[in-house]
Amino acid sequence: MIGWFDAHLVSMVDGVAYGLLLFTLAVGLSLVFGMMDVLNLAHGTLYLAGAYTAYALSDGSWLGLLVALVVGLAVGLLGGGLLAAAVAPLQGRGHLDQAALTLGIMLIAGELMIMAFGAEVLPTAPPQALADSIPLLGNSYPLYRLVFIGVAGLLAALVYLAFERSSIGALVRATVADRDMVRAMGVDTRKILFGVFGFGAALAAVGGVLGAPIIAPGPGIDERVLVLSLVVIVIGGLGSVRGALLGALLIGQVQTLGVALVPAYAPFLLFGAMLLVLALRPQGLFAVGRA
Amino acid sequence: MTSTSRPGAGRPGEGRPGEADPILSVRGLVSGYDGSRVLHDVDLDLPEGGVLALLGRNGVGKSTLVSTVMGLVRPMKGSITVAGQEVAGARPDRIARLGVGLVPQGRRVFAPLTLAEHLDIADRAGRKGDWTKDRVLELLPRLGERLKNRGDQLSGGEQQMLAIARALLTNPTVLLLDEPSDGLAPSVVHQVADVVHEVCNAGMSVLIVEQNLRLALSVADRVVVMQKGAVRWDVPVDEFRRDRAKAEELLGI
Amino acid sequence: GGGTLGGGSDGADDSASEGPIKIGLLVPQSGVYKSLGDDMKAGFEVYLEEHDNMLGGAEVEVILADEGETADSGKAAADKLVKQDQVAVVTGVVNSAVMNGIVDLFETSKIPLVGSNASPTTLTDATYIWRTSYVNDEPGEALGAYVAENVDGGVYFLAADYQAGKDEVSGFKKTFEPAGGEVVDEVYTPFPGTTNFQPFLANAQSSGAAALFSFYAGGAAVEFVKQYDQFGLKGEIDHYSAGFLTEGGVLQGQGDSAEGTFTAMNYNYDLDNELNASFVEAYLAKTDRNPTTYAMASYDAAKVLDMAIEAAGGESDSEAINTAIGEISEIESPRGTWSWSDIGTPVQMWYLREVQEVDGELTNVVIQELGELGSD
Amino acid sequence: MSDQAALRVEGLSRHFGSLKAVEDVSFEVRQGSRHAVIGPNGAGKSTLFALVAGALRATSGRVWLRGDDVTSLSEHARARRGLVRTFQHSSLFLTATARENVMLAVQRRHGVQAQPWRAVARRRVLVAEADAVLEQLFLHHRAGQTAGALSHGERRQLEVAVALATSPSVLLLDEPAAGMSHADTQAFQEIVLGLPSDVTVLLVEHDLDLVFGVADQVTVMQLGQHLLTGPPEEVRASDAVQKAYLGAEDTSELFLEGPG
Amino acid sequence: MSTATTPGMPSRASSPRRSFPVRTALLVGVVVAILLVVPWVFGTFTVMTVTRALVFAVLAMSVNLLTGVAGMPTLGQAAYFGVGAYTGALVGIHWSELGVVQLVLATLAGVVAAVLTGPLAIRGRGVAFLMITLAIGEIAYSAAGRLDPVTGGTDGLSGIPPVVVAPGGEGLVNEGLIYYYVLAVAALAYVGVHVLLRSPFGLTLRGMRDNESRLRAVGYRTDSYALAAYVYAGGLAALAGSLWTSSQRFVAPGDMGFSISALALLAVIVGGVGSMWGACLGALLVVFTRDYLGQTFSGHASLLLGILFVLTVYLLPQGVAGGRAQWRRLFPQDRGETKTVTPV
Ligand SMILES: Nc1ncnc2c1ncn2[C@@H]1O[C@H](COP(=O)(O)OP(=O)(O)OP(=O)(O)O)[C@@H](O)[C@H]1O
Ligand SMILES: Nc1ncnc2c1ncn2[C@@H]1O[C@H](COP(=O)(O)OP(=O)(O)OP(=O)(O)O)[C@@H](O)[C@H]1O
Ligand SMILES: [Mg+2]
Ligand SMILES: [Mg+2]
Repeated sequence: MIGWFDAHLVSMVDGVAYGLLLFTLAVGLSLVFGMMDVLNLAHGTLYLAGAYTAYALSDGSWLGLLVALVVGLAVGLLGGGLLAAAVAPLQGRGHLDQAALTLGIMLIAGELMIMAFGAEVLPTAPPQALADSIPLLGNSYPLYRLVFIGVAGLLAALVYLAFERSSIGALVRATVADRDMVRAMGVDTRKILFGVFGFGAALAAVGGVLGAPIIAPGPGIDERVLVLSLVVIVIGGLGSVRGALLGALLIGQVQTLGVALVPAYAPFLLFGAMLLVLALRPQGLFAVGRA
Repeated sequence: MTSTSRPGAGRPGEGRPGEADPILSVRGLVSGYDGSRVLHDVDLDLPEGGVLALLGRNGVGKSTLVSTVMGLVRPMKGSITVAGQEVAGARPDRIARLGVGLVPQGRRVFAPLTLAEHLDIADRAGRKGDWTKDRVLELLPRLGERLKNRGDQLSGGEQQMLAIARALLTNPTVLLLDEPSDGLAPSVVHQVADVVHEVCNAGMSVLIVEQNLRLALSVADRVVVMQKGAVRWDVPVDEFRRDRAKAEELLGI
Repeated sequence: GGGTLGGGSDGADDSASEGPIKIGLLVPQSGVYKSLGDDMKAGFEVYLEEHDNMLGGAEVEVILADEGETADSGKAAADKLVKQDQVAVVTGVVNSAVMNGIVDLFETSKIPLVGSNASPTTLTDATYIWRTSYVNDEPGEALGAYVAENVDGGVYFLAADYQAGKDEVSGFKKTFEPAGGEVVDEVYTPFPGTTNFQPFLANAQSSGAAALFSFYAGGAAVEFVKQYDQFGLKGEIDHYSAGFLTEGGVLQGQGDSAEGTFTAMNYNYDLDNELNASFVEAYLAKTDRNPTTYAMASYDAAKVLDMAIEAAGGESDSEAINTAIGEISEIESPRGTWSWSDIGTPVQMWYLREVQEVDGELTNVVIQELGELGSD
Repeated sequence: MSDQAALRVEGLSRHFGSLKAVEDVSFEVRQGSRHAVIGPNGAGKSTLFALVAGALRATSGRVWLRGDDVTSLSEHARARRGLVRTFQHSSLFLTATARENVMLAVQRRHGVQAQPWRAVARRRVLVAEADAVLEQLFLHHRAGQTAGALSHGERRQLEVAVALATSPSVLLLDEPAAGMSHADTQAFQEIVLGLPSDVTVLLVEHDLDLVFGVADQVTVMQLGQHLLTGPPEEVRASDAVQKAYLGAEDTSELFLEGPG
Repeated sequence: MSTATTPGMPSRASSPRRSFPVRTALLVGVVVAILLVVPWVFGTFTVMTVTRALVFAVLAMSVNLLTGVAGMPTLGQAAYFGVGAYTGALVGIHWSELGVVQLVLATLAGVVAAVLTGPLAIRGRGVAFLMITLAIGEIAYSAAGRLDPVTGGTDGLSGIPPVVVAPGGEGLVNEGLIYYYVLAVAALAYVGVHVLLRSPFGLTLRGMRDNESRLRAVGYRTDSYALAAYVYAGGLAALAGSLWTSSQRFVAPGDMGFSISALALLAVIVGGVGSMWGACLGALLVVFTRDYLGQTFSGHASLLLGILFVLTVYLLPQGVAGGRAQWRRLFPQDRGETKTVTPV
């Protein structure tokens, strides 16, 4: 059964591409949640905003993609800034209030985007040069997804270095643990809030620009991206870049290889996998120990 | 509401021309939590280079006063000046940058951070000065043995030492100590006394809240006793020692 | 009025019958089905505009209600139309689950519902429910025999995992198997929520099937068709589908990937008849788009109401209108002439279409007739 | 094996990685005694308490409660047998009132579910008992206040109240007086002395006035190890203790009492 | 016994009542009176909307029991709601049209479902619990869509006979009567939960929310309490589900979807976490916004909900049922109390 094996090998590769896409979506949420302790349910909205940006600006040329990336970055930073400003007055009020607020923002922004872009799913073409499929292990595979694996891998490395290998991370975690004490040391914690939020949001929006050819923008995508991201970061362990990567790759495989193996159980795989992980390790695979 | 029995205490607005301006000065302070007032019209002066001991029974508002000075509790009324600058209602980080450092009650170490990370961020965040990581580790060698422990994996006393080290690393000019000896073994309590003497010699001013009367009296040059949110007695330490009856009455010794 | 138990009710009072006839238009204006709702709304309005806002010689007032995404939201909207706005008749409904959920409401209120899309196969014995669209399993049924005869080898089924998808597949098999077709496998993809079809397509590809029969609509249709191309199935395995796959705006999104896809549908905007020509023209003028089957069915619903209200004497009398609907024998429609089946759905012609590039634009082109369905 | 020992630990160890926080500690606490544990910061006293109470699993060693081996019992099971501790960092129900904090302890003793139809009458009993304990710890005037609104010292008092309200047979107190005012510490000393003689108290404290004011036995720990156990006089006289704990220098001149 | 409270200190928790709470009794009386006259004053659609809101209120109470009281935020209660709804529907179709029978069996089914899934759910706390319950909800949702022979698949289960109150009686078809049926059951549920919360068990759950490890140290087997709360909540959600079937006479998987769980959780937040009448009020607000305003401003239900959530979070930090202080802050009568600092 060579054919069988070949087909599943491609599924595995696709699982990596899909997993890395999930990583770019999820890692910002993980940082904002795990490090800032802010549950930002409007995270999917940022992806959607990035994806719509890609739809509106990319015209199949490299320049189009570049412009979309720059604008997407700006959109993300702006969105992150606005969200940070929105949740700032909620400090110390717990996750539920944050959830209600950001979910409210997600609903409002979602509807505004539908008004602007209509209710259709808007498929977005990758740059012409990457639009084709190439033979891979005897099967046809879209070139864009292969390139995406590389780019997202790079992004993952960057994020890892920025947060797990520098003392920014320690300051951010300290702020979560006891904001007042950090302020009493002379640190303006608002800067940290805006910084981390902007960074996480920019990642999500850039993820949206890059991911649009894979998960196209449309109504309801914000919610789906949010749920996928939540699953990924909870499996991986909140606030851990490594965890988000591992969780994303795991879910990527579950959603491709797993589905290919037992298509009849496809709707149960995602949440089944999460249940399994959480039942065994409620704190996630890579828990950043937290009080 | 106010019944300060301070002889010659400066009432707000009276002014005391000629005297050197205190580094920290509190006038007519009203403060508390969410509608409930804890402090009623508190006046207090900390002279530059001085050590002021703030005493009182549980729940009289000592920590509330300290927190209000640090900017962690918003004052409802009154004035707080640090080195001549009005800071009432200012954000804590601004107050910290003016040179106020805090060892809070209950330690408040950062549970998920390692001890080393604590020192690291305090060193970066605070002002530069005499106190460096090496120096605090020399002062509190126990900390050096626990650098990799997370905040919540330290013993109570170790946490208290860390809280002191963290505050020193920000090189404040005014040090607020809220029950620094809490949970420390007697030998370490001596060290705290030494530290207070040392920082004073270096020109720092200290406001210390203490239940350990021995420690408080051994370091302070002035004593303020609070009762029910108001200052009842504000005297030089010698005068305090002379009037044991009054001390007993106010502190319930 | 004196409240629900006081004998009265909200909305209009006894004088209601003197105003314009109230018609409820129940279509999604939010959520994933919004674009279908937009088409249906436009189709209905085109008919009204052509007839000076009169149906059957009577002034009408169209009251819009948002069906939303779920049975729950659709049911609440229907409740409002019937109980609060006290409409004489309702049209629209995209979602089959909504249709099932509101059957009781219309049957007990004795108000006719002229549905213009949703059409579960289980709905067979209602008195007040009509549908100008089709029955959910008919597109498949229309295609089954044709595929069995024209494809050399087995067929793989991939459909969205909800009732309509299952109906479509079983409809297909109803004519496919008797005609000697061979089923390779039958797989349902989670709906909604599947954006990556790679694993399903990979399985289909390695199954050795000669053709694929699929059922997708909306956003999923776009993704499915594009990935069908990207993962190299296009050109290797023929693709047959229920017409929704390439109907309306989705086709633009699919781009070249859709070329060569065969679908079955009860309508195409290029049908050659006079009524269709004027409909397409009016619809284009209004919306800048070519009409879809959704718009056409809604246009026909308006026409059915037009005829029925006229027969009922232009009165706002739900019972009379319902009876009159049943008595309509033939409806001239952009799709051609059709009539009611026993269960209140159209007896109509089905067409095989292929996606082709015409004048630089991708469109569905009718290839041949697949025969009439609905009479049995 | 002495059966009259209220609590006995044998070879108890707990390692955190390479750190031996508690290493091979054995000693016993007599029934009804007031037994203090002292030692420098980080000596392992709180860890020892956590091991005895069952909140931490021991790396090795055993714990006996009145002759029964309870090493394998969970924390709540040990608590039900009367082995209850207070926490060095106040651990309270912050949004509940002081009274409710204590009631949680009281009602656990009475059983939560039994006879729900008598809820009202029983509630009165529970409230009365809780108030009595609050009164005992000078907190009755704060009964209706949420624990989160109490000052540090008041929380320390409530911390003890919650433990006392379970009617423990062996009470582990981890620095109960830290943060209590001088006056309240003295009063607390009276409370401990006044506890019924069938209550065994094991006490960690750095306030030596309190330790020597109440203890009839003192255990000294250092670097995770058991240094010695003995009557207060013996411990006070020990050179090793002086060095390890009190600091090398003579301390008397620091403790200048105010004249009077 | 002394009940000294410092004046001016907010005291959310109950202390023993000093005297008969006249104001509370008055308030309860007014609310009950309003609820009773609804079908006589309002039109059918309004009554139906309030009926849905009442059903939703019971679900919100169940969510609140876990989230607000025991501190275990859940996104899976719609699963038990669905179990109850389908059980009620199946009992109604195949066995008995009697309301009591449906309610009891549906509740039992919910309890059984919660007993089976609870041990898994309570392995986590906080976010982990939230996500486990989300997974349970989603899996149940998918399963409902797939079990065609039992549940009617994604198109739902219709043809449910009207519920009968007394043996031999007529089925309830009039919306006003259905309203009273739902109101009566919801009121019973409310009283039940209220009593439960004022019992030692309720206090224990609040203790769990505040500080589970201390509770363990005092001798509580906290996992048992978490499970008990979960089972109670499951039963309550299923009860709501049965009411849903009786009032809608139709069930589809969408009724047990993520959005129902999420809306119930949001209703609790809007109402004021931990407060039962807050949860009910929140449910009323959410359903009214979605079904009533959402239809009035056709197609903008989610926009309106979004605005509702944002506004309540900012303006009423403790929810609609929160203390009077926040309302006063919203509509200041005297400026004397504001926290302005007057520098000297
Ligand atoms: N967060 C808070 N919310 C409401 N009230 C508070 C809060 N913190 C303290 N209080 C109240 O304010 C009063 C003063 O508390 P504060 O902590 O200032 O006392 P303290 O003098 O430091 O006492 P201790 O010696 O016990 O530390 C107390 O009555 C306390 O109950
Ligand atoms: N979870 C942990 N992981 C690693 N090390 C720990 C952990 N908990 C405690 N320790 C270490 O174990 C040693 C003993 O701690 P313990 O809290 O028992 O000390 P203690 O005697 O109570 O001290 P103190 O008087 O300061 O409270 C300390 O050095 C502490 O740093
Ligand atoms: Mg204090
Ligand atoms: Mg300790």
